[in-house]
Parts: sequence; structure tokens; C-alpha cells
Amino acid sequence: MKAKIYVTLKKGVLDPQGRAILSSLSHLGIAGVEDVRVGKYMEVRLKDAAPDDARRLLDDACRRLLANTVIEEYRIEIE
Amino acid sequence: MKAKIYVTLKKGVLDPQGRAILSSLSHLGIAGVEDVRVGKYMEVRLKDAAPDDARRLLDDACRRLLANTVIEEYRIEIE
Amino acid sequence: MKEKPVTLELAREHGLSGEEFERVRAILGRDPNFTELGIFSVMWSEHCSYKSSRIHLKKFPTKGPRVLQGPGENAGVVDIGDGLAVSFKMESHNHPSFIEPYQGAATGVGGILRDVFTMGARPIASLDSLRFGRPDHPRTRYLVTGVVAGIAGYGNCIGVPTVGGEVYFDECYDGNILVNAFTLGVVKRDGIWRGYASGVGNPVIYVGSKTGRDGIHGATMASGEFDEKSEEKRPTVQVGDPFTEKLLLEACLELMKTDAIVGIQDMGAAGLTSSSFEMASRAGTGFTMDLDLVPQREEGMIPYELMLSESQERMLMVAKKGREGEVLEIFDKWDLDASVIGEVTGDGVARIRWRGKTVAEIPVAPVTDQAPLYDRPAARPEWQEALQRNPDPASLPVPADLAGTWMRLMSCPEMADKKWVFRQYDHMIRTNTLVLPGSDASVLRVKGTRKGIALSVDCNSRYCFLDPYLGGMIAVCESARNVACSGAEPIGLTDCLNFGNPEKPEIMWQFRSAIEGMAKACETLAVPVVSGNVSFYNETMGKGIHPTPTVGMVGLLEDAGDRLVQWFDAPGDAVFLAGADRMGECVGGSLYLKEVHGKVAGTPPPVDLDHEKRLQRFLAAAAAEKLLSSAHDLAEGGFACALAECCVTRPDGPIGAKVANPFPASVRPDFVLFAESQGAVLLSCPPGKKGALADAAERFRIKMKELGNVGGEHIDIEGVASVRAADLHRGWRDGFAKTLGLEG
Amino acid sequence: MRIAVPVFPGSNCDHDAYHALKHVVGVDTAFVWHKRSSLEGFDAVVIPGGFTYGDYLRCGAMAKLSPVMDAVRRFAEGGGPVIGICNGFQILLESGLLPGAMMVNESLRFVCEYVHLRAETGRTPFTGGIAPGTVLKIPVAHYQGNYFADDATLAALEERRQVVFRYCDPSGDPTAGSNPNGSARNIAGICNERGNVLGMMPHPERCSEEELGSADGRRLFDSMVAWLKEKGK
Ligand SMILES: Nc1ncnc2c1ncn2[C@@H]1O[C@H](COP(=O)(O)OP(=O)(O)O)[C@@H](O)[C@H]1O
Ligand SMILES: [Mg+2]
Repeated sequence: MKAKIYVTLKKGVLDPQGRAILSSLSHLGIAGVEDVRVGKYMEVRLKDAAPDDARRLLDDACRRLLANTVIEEYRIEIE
Repeated sequence: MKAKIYVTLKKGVLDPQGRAILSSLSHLGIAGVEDVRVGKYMEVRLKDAAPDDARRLLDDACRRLLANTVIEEYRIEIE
Repeated sequence: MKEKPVTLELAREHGLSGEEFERVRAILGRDPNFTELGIFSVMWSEHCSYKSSRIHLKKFPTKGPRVLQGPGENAGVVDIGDGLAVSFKMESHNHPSFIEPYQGAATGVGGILRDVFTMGARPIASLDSLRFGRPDHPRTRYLVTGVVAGIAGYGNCIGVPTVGGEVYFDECYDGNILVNAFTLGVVKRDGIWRGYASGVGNPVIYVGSKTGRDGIHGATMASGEFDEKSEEKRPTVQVGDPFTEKLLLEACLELMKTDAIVGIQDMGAAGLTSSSFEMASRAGTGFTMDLDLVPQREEGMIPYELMLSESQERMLMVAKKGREGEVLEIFDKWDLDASVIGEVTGDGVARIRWRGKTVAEIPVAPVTDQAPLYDRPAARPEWQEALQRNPDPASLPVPADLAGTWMRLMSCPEMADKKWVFRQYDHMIRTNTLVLPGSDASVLRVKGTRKGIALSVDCNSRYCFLDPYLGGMIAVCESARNVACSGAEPIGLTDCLNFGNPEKPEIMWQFRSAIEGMAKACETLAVPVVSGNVSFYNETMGKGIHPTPTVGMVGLLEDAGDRLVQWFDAPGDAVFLAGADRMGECVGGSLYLKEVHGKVAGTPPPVDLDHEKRLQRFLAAAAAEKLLSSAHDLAEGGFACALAECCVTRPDGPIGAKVANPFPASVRPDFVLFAESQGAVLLSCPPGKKGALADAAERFRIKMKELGNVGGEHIDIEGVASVRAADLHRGWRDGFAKTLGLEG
Repeated sequence: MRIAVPVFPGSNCDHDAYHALKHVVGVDTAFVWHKRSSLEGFDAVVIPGGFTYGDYLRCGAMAKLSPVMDAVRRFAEGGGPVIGICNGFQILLESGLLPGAMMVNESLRFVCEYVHLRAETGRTPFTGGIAPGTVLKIPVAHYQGNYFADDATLAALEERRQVVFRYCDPSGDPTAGSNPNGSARNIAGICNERGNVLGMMPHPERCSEEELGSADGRRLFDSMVAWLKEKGK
């Protein structure tokens, strides 16, 4: 089975990457973009399991490894 | 308006980060994950525009800056 | 965030005592409002006011013929001749690094870099002194990985080489790691800038990143013990942006070439508050500030938040009236936000406005002059005596396999190769690093001159725990000796004093004793303390760290071509032990006692300061006369480990040596190998220079013993133990990553 | 003869390149701010290492958008010699002046250390004085130096002799153990088809003086000077 994980910076945490991208976009003449926040996106393949078990497993993985919960939050989508 | 951009490595491009995560997960005793691919996830805030125009704009941004099409592919979701 | 009504209880939550709160009211002649309470609480925090440490820090010698700027500014400055000076300082970022190792360490590096370039100096090198808990503690690997990556992430990006440091592991740091960062910059003697807000009517300019809600209460966090609630304080973590800091660095140095500004200061802990109050207080002025003009990253920030935010990569400066256009133009070139936010005033009052109203009005001078100052009670702990008395050396069993024990010590993480760490640091950028990490001191050239700068950071906290006075003394001696081993003359030092809770008399006693020991050593060696930092409250649930007064030593080589390294180079070179008469059978506080017998006890090796001074002068003279191939001091692991280091740290691969046992025959073999001593150095020299070297030793009244020669497959201490150099090398090389479970 | 060192926000080996060129090799050298769109009057371009735009998003991704890179492209199209070092190499890849892309090091860690390189071809202006097979001692310092290109591109690179340097052991063998970052086929540097544009991860400017541990890097700059002299510059 497959799952998707989104890791994003918590609100209020500085995102230097997003800021730099924003200013580059305007240099490119791409107008109209007002804000960019950059996060991580992971596609995970799992052994088949009950969705609840899979979620528990990934939640554990996120808290212990994939996300830095001090400054990031995460979201899990199971397909 | 808001949009989401997913940038992922093309199939066939080795993902050192994904591989390292996989081995760390198994060190952590988190079993059952068979594959991880790491990509980027961007949340973009745009000036209101027709969805088609917004898409064209972001497509341009991806091709020129946000993705490196030698190794990456991208997907745009407009909300 | 919402403003809260100010009560004594709220003041207490802000870390102010009842008495301090009364003093605030007396200064203002009324109750403070919420913003003002915030300002006083950070200005009077331990971190900014040094209220528990100031009276003791005065004991350090801070003057000397080379000192251009002692403690009190953003960084100290020492003259190196040729119209140049070096500016340097060390800072701790312990608590933030424990909470978020990558960002905590990264912003620590960012902060110390700003302190140095604020003085007008271009940073040319950094060092890092790191202490973690037990290697097998469940969090240690995570913390080591994160801290090292954070230092690398920031230092490499901004392009300042991290050329050396130290890493230790001990149970006492399980709940409180130490991350101390040192930076040195080079500045023209007549191009030094200071943090003065002088000149009534001059504009106050804010530059750098926009202000967000980062690290609000960071300064007070650094002044409080950890408890379970610390977890909740997490969202205050600051995120570093080394790219913006690189722009800030270049823009500030460009600006400083003009005469458009009068003073400049970085916004470190307590951000806008401390930078503005400190600059005004040094100049005896006041200022107005309009918070609506502060560049802001987040919406709805209130004055309290704007004044206390610790967003990184920001500076405050005072320009000459009418020259603000030039200043803004330079920052615009570097794509940095800059904004005139206020003005210097002559009435000595800070007036802070927001949305058309005055939100704080505080007389500047009393905030610093009347800041609390404590002579906190100090008492030698009851357990100290017993700790020093134990163990009876005679009761320790001699290990059956001495060669195996030797191997084991050399591969324990304290002794093992730190390449896993410094390989992640760009230590070559700026092309000045002549001696790369891996020797007693790193040596940098100063382009445009013949001079070299030698750097080392040291502290044996086991010694400080067992005897803080002696331990403090040893920290200074050892770092000076490391610098001397590279052929340099120690010319100034900075420190980072990491201790537990100063409200406990035994901690205060450790603190006072360590300072007194350090001060004594500094006086005798004639090395001034020009900057430093105090980090208290390194305690978690009542459990404190070993006292850890880290010393960052700066040495000068008049000719960088005279530099020395610690490793043996050529087969056939003669091996000498200088300071041979200093070697005692002291195992107190030794690595051997800890690693092999599981004890941290006894007393550290004695120090003879007068001898230490002569030894260091001798080393510099021998280097300048080109008599030596290498010099390496005896430290952790004693004679055997020092010898092994001479053999295995050689970049071109290990080399053997055959030497005599320098001890009397009556000394136990394990003590011969691993007893520790101060004031002893292993030297190697080409056979043809033996006579001249002996003459030099004689001149400085240094007792020297010829022990043998470099070469062969084995590292052989005749009649005591012998190991294959290649085997020892392998164990030493792989020990760090292996013990910590870090692959590669 | 005049050498350009373009400077982007976040470049940090710019001074090192300048020092090596101007003070060690002794050629006239000048910084060129990235907003400039002309390289008029310059005879060679050395794009220095660093962390342009903080390496945010991808190394070199934002720098490629600077006006000076249009000038570099025109300069290269005219046959002028261009070398991109480390981040400079990444910028050349991102701008499409060289094929392929950089991935993060296999170890996922920054690596700073001396490595050995085997010179594969003398056809570039920077390697004319270095016989193929020569082993150079030179430092690397990067987090993303793991060269990637698809198989067809790699085959074409080999066939057209565009691989200029490979990581190797001290004896010149391109072993797995001597590869510091996982690069495909141990590739450390490549050139364009014409041979005038070279990108390499290792830092020749850091080892152009014996006292720094090696002077092998200087050989690239000496070759460049000889090449320019031959062209009457
Ligand atoms: N955290 C670190 N960062 C950079 N270099 C380090 C670090 N720790 C140790 N080193 C380097 O490794 C070498 C050995 O360190 P250490 O064992 O502490 O030396 P010594 O006992 O001579 O003080 C030194 O050259 C030192 O600069
Ligand atoms: Mg030492």
C-alpha cells in the first residue's frame, strides 16, 4: 500500500527558502505570487496492513525521524 | 488563491535521502516500510486569477525555477 | 499575544525577584507596563546582566600591551602588529541546542559571527567546543548528528572555516549538552567599530531579517533550569538563515569602510531591547524608537514581542545625521531590509512608540547601572573532600592486557579521531588554514603579512569537577600549551563559563574557584582575558554538569613558516620529553581511571605555573630556531596516548616509534602509560639538531630527556607495552563513529 | 589578459579564486557583480564556489537567473574559457551549459577533505598543461556533489571525451572507496562538447600554494594562462 507524508514548517517559523524563492520569482518577472512556504513531501510504500496500523506506524516514523516536531508539523495520507 | 506544488525525483533517479531514511527507519525498529521517495512540497499564495492563468503562471515558475527537469518532475494543484 | 496586567506574580514569571521588581518601580517612579516589564526582565536576566558573575569576572586580568578592547564590547580585540588586530569571542548556545540541535547550534554560530563582524573584523576562523552525554545515551547520537550538522550548515554556508574544536562525552551532560562557539576575525587597528549610540539627532537604523516571534524569552530561558515544561517552550526556537547573514556580513563590512555610521551592534539575545539599551548606555544617551517602522514578518505583533524577539540576522546601528541615504543604499545593493526606526536623544531616556502612542519610557542609565549585582553565597560542597581522597591508587588492579588497554583508550570517543566531525566542516575556505584540524592547535596565515594565528579550545571538566581552582588553571595552561606547541606565543583568550545553578552555594563555589584558578594562570602566563560568556543553570531537574570553563586561546607566530604540528614525520628523528621532571604518578581525574576503572575521582595533576611559562617560551624559541619536527603535549591518556597520537595523527599515514620508559622503574606499568601530568611535551627533531635543542632547553631551564627514535612498525615503550602502529591507527580512526553508532 | 570572477549573493570562494589568480598566478583579475550583464573586456571566466542564495531550493538554481549568467552563456558560445568550481559547477549545470545534475552526497553529510583526481583529457583550456593520467591532490568541500546523468548522457560524455576529472586513489585508480560523494562513474569534472566550459566539484583555488598542502590546483590556472597567451591575449 502507499502513503503520502507532508512535512511543513509550523506557522510563524521563519522559512528562509520560501523567502528566497519568492524574491527570485519576482526577478523572473513572474508576478502574482504572494507567498511561498517550502516543505517536504514523501511517497512511502508499505507492507499491506490495516489502515489504522499503517497510520500508527507512519505517525511513529514522523515523530521519531521524518519530521522535526519542534519546528515542523506533518500530515499523513493513506491511499 | 492558493496552490500546491509537488516536486519529485523522476523514476530511475536514485534518491540518496530516501534510501538513508529507509535504513534509519529499520534501525529505529520501524518495520514495514518498503520504499521512501523524498520530494518537495510548496504551498503558494497567489493573487486571485482565473485557474487557467494561475496554472500557466505556476507551470512557467516550475519549468524555469522550482523544478530541475533533468531529474525532477512536478505537479500543480490549484485550490 | 495579549498584554497582561503587571503584577508581582507576573514579574516573578519573568524571572524577576520581588526585590528586583521593587527596584524597577523605584527607577520608573511607578508600576511598569507589560512592555516595560518585558524589557527589564531581559535586561536583568542572568544572560544579559551577568548579575551573579560580574563581581567574580572582575578578577580576570584584562589588560596588556596588545589589548585594544577588553571585555564589555561585542568582542575583544588584540593587536598583532603590522597595523592589524584580531577580534574574537566565544559564546554558548547550550539550551537551544538541546531543544533543537541543528537550529540551536546553527544560530549559535550565527550569533558569534555577528559579534565579531560587528567590531569591523572579517571573520576568518571558528572553533567549536562540544560536550554531550554518555555515548550510549539514547539521545546522544541524535544530538551529535544535529549539532555537528547545524554548525556545518551555518559556518559552511557563510564561508568561515571551522578549523578546530573539541568533543567530549560524559554522563553529566546527558540532560544538558554544551555547545560553545568561537570566532576570530581580522581588523585594521584603526578600523575597529564599537556599539555606541552617540550624537544627538543621529538616526537609529535597523537592518537585516524581518522580526518575527522567534525566541521570545530565549534570554530568560537561558537563565532558567530545565524542567518538564521546557518542552512547551519549544516553539520559541529560532531558525538560522546563514544566507541572509552572509549578505549582512558583506554589507556591514562595506558600510564600515565609509564613515557614515557612528556605532553598530548585533541583535543577539533580547534583540532590539539589549542592542538599543546597551548602545545608548555606553554613550550616555537616550533614544526614541518607533516600532511601526520595524520590518515585520508576522502580523499582529505587539510592542512586547517586537522588543523581545530574538529573530536572527539583525543589526542595529546609529548613522551620522544626513548620511542615512548612503547606509540604506548599501543595504539595498545586498537585498537587505533596512529602516530608520528612531533617533538618538540627549535626555538619557528610551521612548518607544507604537501606533502613535508611547508604549515604554525608561531612563537608560539605571537599567544598566542599577542592574542587580549579587555576591551569592559560595560553599565548598561536603562531598568534595571524599571525592578527592578516593580512590586509593594502590587498590586499583593493573590490567592484564596493557596493549589492549592502550588500544581501548585510543579508540574511545574522547581520544579517537574527530574526523567524522570536522570533515563536515569546511575548514579550508578562505585559503588561510596552514595546519588543518588534527593537531594541538590549528594555524592560519594572515594574508599580506608573514604572521600566523594559532587557535585552540580546551577544558578538562573532570579536573574542574574534582578541583575547580586547579581545573580552571589547567584549562588556561593547556590551551596556552597547545598554542605554544604550534610554535606560537599565546596573546589573549576568551572563555565560556558553563556551570549549574548559581543560586546553589556549591555551584557558586565551583564558579568562584574556577575563575580564581584561571585568573592566576592568566596572570603568570601574561595572557589577558579579552572577552567571554557565562552560561549558568546547566541543570536538569536538579542535576548539574561538571563545571566547564572552556578556554579559547589565540596565539601569534611572527613567521607562519615556523609553525609546528603534533605528529612525527621522519623516521630517524629523535624523540624527547620536555618537562620530564613534571611527570608524576597522578591518576586522579584521568581518562584511564574513568574508562577502565569507571571512576571520576582523585585530584588533578599539579601545576607549576612558572615552569609552564618557561616551557611555552622554550617551545616558541625552538620553533623559531627551526629545531623541531613536531611538538605535542601530554594530556588525557597520559604518556602512552600522547606518544600514540604523535604516531597516528600524521595525515600521510601512521608511523612507529621506539622509546624508553621515562619513569623510574618503581612506577606501575599502567601508571607509566596512562597517568596524567601537566607541563610535559613530546618533541621530535632531526638528529642533527639534537645539540642545539638541548642548548635551548638549558637556556629556559627545561629538563629534557632523550627517549628514542621515530620509525618502525610498532609504537614501543620499551619494557612496558608495544602495539602495531597500523592497528592502533585503525582503532583510533574508526573509534568515534563506531562507538556512537554513526556509520562512516 | 583579464579574468572575471562573477560574484553572486552567497558566493564565498570568490576571494579565494581572486587571490589564487591575482596574487599567486599573477593575472589581472576582477570581481563582476551578478547584476552586470556584460563580460566585455574579459578573456576568461572563473565562477567561484559558495552557497549562492543559500543553496536554497537547489544549488545554483537561483543564481542561474542572474543577468551575468546570460553574459556567461554568450561568452561561452563565443568559445571563451569558462570554469565553474563547486557551486560554480552547479550553476553551470542548472543553466544547462553543462549536462546532468547534482544530487546530495550519498553520505547525506557535507564533506571537506583532500581527494585525488585523475586528469582524463588535456582538451580544455584548463587542462592543456596536465597530461592525461596525471593524479592531482586537491580538496573537495560540498554537500551536493553527487553527479547524476542518465545512461545515455553518461555514454555520450565518455564518447565525446567530456569527462575531464575522475575521483581516484593515490595511484590513479577510480575506485569506489575514493569517490567522496557517490558520483556516477567517479566523475568530478566535465566539459561541454566544444571543451571550453569546464565544471568541477574540487577546488583548485584552494591548493595553488605549497604551504596550503598542495599546489596542484595552480596547474589549471597556469594552463588557462598558457592557452590565452597562445591566443594572443
Ligand atoms: N568539534 C570539533 N570541531 C572541529 N575540530 C575538532 C573538534 N573536536 C576535535 N577537533 C580537532 O581534533 C583534534 C583532536 O582534538 P582533541 O582530542 O580535543 O585534541 P587535544 O587533546 O590536543 O586538545 C584537534 O585538532 C581538534 O581541533
Ligand atoms: Mg591538546
